[in-house]
Amino acid sequence: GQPAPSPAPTQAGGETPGATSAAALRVAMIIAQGGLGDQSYNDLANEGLTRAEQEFGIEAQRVESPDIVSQGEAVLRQAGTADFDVVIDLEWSTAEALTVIAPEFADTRWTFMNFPVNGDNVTSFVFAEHEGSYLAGALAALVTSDTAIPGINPEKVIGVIGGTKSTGIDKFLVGFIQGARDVDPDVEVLTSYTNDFGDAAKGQQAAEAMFEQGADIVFQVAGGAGLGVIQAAADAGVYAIGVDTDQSSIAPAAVLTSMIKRTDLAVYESVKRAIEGTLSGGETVNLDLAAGGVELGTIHPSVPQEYLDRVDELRQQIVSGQIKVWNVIEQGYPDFLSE
Amino acid sequence: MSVHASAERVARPRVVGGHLERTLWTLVPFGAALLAGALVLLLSGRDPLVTYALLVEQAFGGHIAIGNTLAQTTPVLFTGLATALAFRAGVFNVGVEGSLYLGAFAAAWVGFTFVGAPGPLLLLGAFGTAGLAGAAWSFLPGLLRARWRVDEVVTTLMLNFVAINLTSYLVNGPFLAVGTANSMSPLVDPAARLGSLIPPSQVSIGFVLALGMALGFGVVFGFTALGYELRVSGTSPRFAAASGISIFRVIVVAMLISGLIAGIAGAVQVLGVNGRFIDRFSPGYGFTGIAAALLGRNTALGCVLAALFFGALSNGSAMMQLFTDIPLDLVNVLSGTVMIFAVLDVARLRPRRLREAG
Amino acid sequence: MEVLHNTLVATALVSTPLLLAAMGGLINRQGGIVNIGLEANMLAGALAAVLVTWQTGNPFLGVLAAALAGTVIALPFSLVITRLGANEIIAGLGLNVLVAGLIGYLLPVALGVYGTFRPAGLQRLPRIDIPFVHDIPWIGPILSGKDPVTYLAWLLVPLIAAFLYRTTPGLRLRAAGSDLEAARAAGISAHRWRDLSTVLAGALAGIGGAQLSIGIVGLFGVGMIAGRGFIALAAFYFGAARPWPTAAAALLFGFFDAAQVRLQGQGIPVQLVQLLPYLVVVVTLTVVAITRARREGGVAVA
Amino acid sequence: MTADIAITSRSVPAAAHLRLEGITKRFGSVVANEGVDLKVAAGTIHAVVGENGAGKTTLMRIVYGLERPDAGSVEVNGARVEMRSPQVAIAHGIGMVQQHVQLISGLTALENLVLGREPSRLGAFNAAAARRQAGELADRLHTRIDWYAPVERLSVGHRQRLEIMRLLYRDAGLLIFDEPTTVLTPGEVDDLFAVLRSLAADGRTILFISHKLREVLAIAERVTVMRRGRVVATVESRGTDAGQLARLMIGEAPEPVRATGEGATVARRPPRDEAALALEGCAVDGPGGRRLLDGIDLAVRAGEIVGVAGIEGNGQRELIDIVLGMRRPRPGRVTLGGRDVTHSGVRARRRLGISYIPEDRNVEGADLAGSISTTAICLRYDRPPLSRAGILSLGSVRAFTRGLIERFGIVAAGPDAPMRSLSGGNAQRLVVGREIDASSRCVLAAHPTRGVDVKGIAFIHEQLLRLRGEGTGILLISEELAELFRLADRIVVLYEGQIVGEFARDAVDIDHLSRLMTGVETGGAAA
Ligand SMILES: Nc1ncnc2c1ncn2[C@@H]1O[C@H](COP(=O)(O)OP(=O)(O)OP(=O)(O)O)[C@@H](O)[C@H]1O
Ligand SMILES: Nc1ncnc2c1ncn2[C@@H]1O[C@H](COP(=O)(O)OP(=O)(O)OP(=O)(O)O)[C@@H](O)[C@H]1O
Ligand SMILES: [Mg+2]
Ligand SMILES: [Mg+2]
Repeated sequence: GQPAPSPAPTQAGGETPGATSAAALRVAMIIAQGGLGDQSYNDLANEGLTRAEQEFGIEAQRVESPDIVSQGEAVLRQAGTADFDVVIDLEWSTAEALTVIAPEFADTRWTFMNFPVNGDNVTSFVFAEHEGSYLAGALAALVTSDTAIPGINPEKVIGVIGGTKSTGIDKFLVGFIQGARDVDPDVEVLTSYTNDFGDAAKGQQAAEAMFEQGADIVFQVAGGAGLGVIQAAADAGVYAIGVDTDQSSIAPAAVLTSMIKRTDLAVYESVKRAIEGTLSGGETVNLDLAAGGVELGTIHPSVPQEYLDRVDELRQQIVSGQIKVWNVIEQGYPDFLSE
Repeated sequence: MSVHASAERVARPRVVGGHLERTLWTLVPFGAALLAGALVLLLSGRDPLVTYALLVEQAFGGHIAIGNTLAQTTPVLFTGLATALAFRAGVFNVGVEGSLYLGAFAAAWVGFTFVGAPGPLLLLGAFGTAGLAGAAWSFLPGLLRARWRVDEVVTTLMLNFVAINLTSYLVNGPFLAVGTANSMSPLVDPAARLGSLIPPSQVSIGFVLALGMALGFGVVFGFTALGYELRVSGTSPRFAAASGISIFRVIVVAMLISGLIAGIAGAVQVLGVNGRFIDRFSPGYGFTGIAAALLGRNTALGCVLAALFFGALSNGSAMMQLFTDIPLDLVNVLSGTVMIFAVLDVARLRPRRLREAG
Repeated sequence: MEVLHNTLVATALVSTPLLLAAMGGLINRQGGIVNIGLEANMLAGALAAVLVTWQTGNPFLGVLAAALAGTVIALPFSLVITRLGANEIIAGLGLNVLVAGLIGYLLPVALGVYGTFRPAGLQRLPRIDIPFVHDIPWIGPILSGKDPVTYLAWLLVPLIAAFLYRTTPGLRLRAAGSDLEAARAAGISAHRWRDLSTVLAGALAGIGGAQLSIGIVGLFGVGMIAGRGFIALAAFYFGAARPWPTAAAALLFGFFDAAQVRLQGQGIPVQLVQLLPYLVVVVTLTVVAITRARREGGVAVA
Repeated sequence: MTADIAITSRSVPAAAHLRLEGITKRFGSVVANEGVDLKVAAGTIHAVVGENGAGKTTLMRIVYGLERPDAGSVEVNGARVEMRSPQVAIAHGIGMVQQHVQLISGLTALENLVLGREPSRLGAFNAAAARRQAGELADRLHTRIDWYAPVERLSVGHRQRLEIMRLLYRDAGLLIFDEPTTVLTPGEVDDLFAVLRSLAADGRTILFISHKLREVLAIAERVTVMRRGRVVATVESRGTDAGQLARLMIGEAPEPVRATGEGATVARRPPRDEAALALEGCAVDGPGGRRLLDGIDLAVRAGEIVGVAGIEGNGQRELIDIVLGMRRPRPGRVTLGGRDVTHSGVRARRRLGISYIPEDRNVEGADLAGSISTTAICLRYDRPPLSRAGILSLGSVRAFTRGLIERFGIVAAGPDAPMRSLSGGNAQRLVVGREIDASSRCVLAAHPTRGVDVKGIAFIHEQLLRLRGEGTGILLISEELAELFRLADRIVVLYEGQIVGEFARDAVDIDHLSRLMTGVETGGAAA
């Protein structure tokens, strides 16, 4: 049903071979379900690719399809046949297919996101969204009862809004909830889903519903629908927590912070390594807090230093492994967030 | 005029004009689409001819390309036939998408639940359950229409959303496979997978099944008493009733078969391509099916050709992005235009009549 | 009680796009065309509203632009149906695909953005309190404090009813819709009246899109209509193409939309909550039909 | 054709209100009108007669701008007019009551009346003004209409009067009536003619189309005869008679006059005593619990023709439905040849040998979208020899259809030709043939000859009488009293859903009958 929006206007470098060096690297990126323009995962990865294009003058092709779920395998194979040097696969559901196809095309280097895929020429980038979300949850829990901060009410209620109900999204939610609970067990975390990544009005509705219930900080993991959440926070004079990119620029006064997930970095990195010849494959790059793959973005100026310190402390504990954050994708659902 | 009326209008073969003339006119939508596409391409400074050439090459150049095109054709052919059958019987079933989801989930469920069962049995069970699930899903709106004249356009449309959310719940909750990043069921038993027809392309023997379905469709409407009943009830319900044909039975049966075909479509997608049920996996096969049915004038051959068109468009456009920066939306422009011009009244295109109209 | 009140407060606002589109669809239906393309009109309206508001800084001009955009799309659509005998259902589906495609394609070309266009500091439609009404304890917030388009939408319901049943153009429009040939024989340019009904539908749906983009969220997103055109379709089917019942249906859907987000996290699985509104449509239609059958007595068995 | 020319040359009206020259109209391969010349003198009543398909309606539709001629010209009051659309025709003071009622359902009688020329005050529809003018028109036609009822609720008679009022409302100077009398009772026909005469007296011109030669001679001053799309003659009605007109229409002496005259050709055996069809205390409720059919007790014996007289809309439709099994009477009991079939559906009853000749062959009798075979096999497709185990044998389907075509002298290209391509009369022959071929015990015939020409009427009457002779019970529903008198052994009168009177074949009192039909007798006003 949903139309897939078109990719970013590609730089001249992308089209005319003349602009690229003799040893021009050819990169293909398979866009995941939801397509470009999702204001989220795909767009972010695309930013990384675009940056690589500009810096290295590589030739990059983006492949999207409303039916990528069933076409993914064919597209991967075709990319191999057309011997691209690097193929970046953003579509989750093609994991099994890739394990079969990668060996068939030995001199193509394959990159898979979010999930470890075995193969001598496959490099996997997995993100610790749950760890970053944990910190966001902790910060929110600290702030939500500090009435000294404008817009904050005494109630210990915060919320998180997901795009669709799915493990990929709930990985954020669970981390967020765990973080909040750890700093303050009696904080109530409201959850809901917009059931749609494009419906900004839905996102706004969902947020307002939470504000009505006393929430003053809402974390959004809903792509385009999430923009509605930030809008709602701005309208209500409370706070939203952005996702993927540093979203404080959207509404500086209303964004408490953002849970940045460096998909762009992963894409950029894989291109960079390929050029340097270090995209060896057979490894899984773990983009967690320690590696800076996930992190908190700009934090609202009115948040007192003590909270920042506390968050940093928690950060250390996660990095050092003292705190284990629940990973829905590997562990399934914890009892504190039923399915 | 009601949607039924238009359903009948759609179901009714046109008697105007000669055969050749009619076949020529059916090309109009495609011409219009290519034109619209060309305009858009020029607007963004791209060469239409080069683009179209690439599109065709990617869709049909070589056996693998053809295989993948057929893979994309398969689901649309199924849903197109499912829709056409209902339309022929005068039921405007736009709920094929829903039945497809139910069928897909049912097939997956059998596939990952009875792991280890003998392959043939597993396949039989999966297809059977999928067909039943699809039929069951379309039974209710059929019954409501037949018994109380509840408008099936709305009910079937609404039930699509219900089906999508329902399966989404099942695959996020009770049947979630741990270790996957977006919600999907566990993989089905390899024994339940359909082999590839043209390895390594994605077309499974499900395509043959679809062709068989099309053949069956033609046979039913051309050579069977049932087909006669469906056809006549669709074009002249009161004549059918007066002749002793039970419209009630016809509507229910048509909806059941329509749902059954849609369910099997879902099964083929799961067992032949995806290997599991994936949340919201369908890009709208059901709706493309409506387009295919109407474009194909609700005939078997017509559906095959229309489905092939949409399949080629889908595969060609995906693949060509590897070689040029054509955004996917171009495809929407093309198929959208085709749909708008899909069913033109041949007679009205004669200039004199044009002036006369209005 | 609290939740109910909040739901009701939200209802009027979220109903507006549905209400406008449904009213448009209703007029089109009475004019003899079942419009499945409302989604496209809304999308175009939403975009036009954002663009013009962004350029002029005046959201009311934005609303006008939205109406215009809806019209511009609706007219050729109507002509293909009335003059070339295209099938209204598939043409409607096609229009949705085409417009979404065009916008998705041209957005980057024209504005260098894709998916979402969110100009900084975009003016939104003001929220206006109705004097006195606003001060009524419980009721006040439910009725008052909405944007002008919402008030306009509700004003339109009686106006459209009057237009259809109390004016000459309304009469001719219904005549053309009910029986094209007979209307022509009565000396009416039936096709033109049908086209007019489609154009009105386009304009209203366009305004509905505008309320969504500059009335509620203040941005444009390719996916922002999210099936509301189809809900509107259900609404006027639901209301048997009669103004007040259709408005009621739109309100009902709006209510469920608003309730749905508030029912989440109450233990019921999300998806099951989210499929509720659609199920309600089916159930209500069924109940209505059965009671009708009862009333009319002797149901034909054939 | 020299004779024709001789006759034509006799009639040259002075001031031609309408003048057609060389009008030719083709539909695909069909030539509906060919080089038609026609002059209609102002202030006269001019009739056009011809067989089914002779091209009368097409010609009139051309005059009214509903069809555009392939060649030829239309002149109104001496000025050539390009009849692009009905608007143009209306603008030139032309109005038409079409063969098939053209009122718009969903609109009220009043809205239908003023549609296209609505009285309005600044855009708003001025209902009051409309109502006033409507009242005046109704008075002129000596009729009363519920102006606020949706037209579909009006009786056929009222609908037609409404159509006439529309023309008067538009103050048309040239009024075209295409077979207006087919659905009227004798009384209503007289009323209509009175109206037409008064209109002519006002100086209006009237074009009147009909199959019924006696009517034509009664009302028209001049008669134009068409055959196969051509004008074969225009004669003064004073100087001619039905026989001559019939000869001109058909080309040879019409046997119908014989076949349908009194003392019909087929011998009348007395009906046997077993009941072929019996209705006991049958009732049907309509919307809002209104009784559409009430306490119907009616028996048709084998070898008997029972006629049901009555104005359309007095329960005929419901009677058909319960006899055929499309509806269940509640309460009530229906038996076929002694078997209780109250609760069995159409198919079961068909199997027990009931046939149905529908009033509207295009809706209930045939599938216009399909081939001739499609329509022919509808009662036999589901069993040998046409199909075995659900598989149709196209060979035997064609053979069967060919059989019908030959047995009933149908003019058709072949079994696979489109049903549309059959002319009205031939289509009717096919339907009648199919039903007769299928049945034995009982025939339900509803207006079997409506809109059918003399040739066709003769054919259908012969078939019905033959069946009667063979011991089939026939329920004949018709508003054509002449037809009832000719065929029926008994006549019952249906009024507002009840049987209000019964006459033996040779004890009918026409006035009494008409009074019962129109409700004068029972005191109520006509439905
Ligand atoms: N729309 C049409 N398309 C094709 N053929 C038509 C059409 N209308 C009329 N015809 C054919 O043109 C011829 C003249 O038809 P027309 O209705 O004028 O005859 P008619 O004299 O009015 O017959 P009737 O007495 O049955 O009304 C017939 O052969 C008819 O089948
Ligand atoms: N709608 C139509 N489309 C195509 N051909 C038609 C149509 N109507 C009639 N015809 C052709 O015109 C021929 C003559 O039709 P017409 O109605 O004049 O027959 P007819 O000789 O008057 O028969 P009858 O007197 O029994 O009605 C038909 O036999 C048929 O072949
Ligand atoms: Mg005819
Ligand atoms: Mg006629």
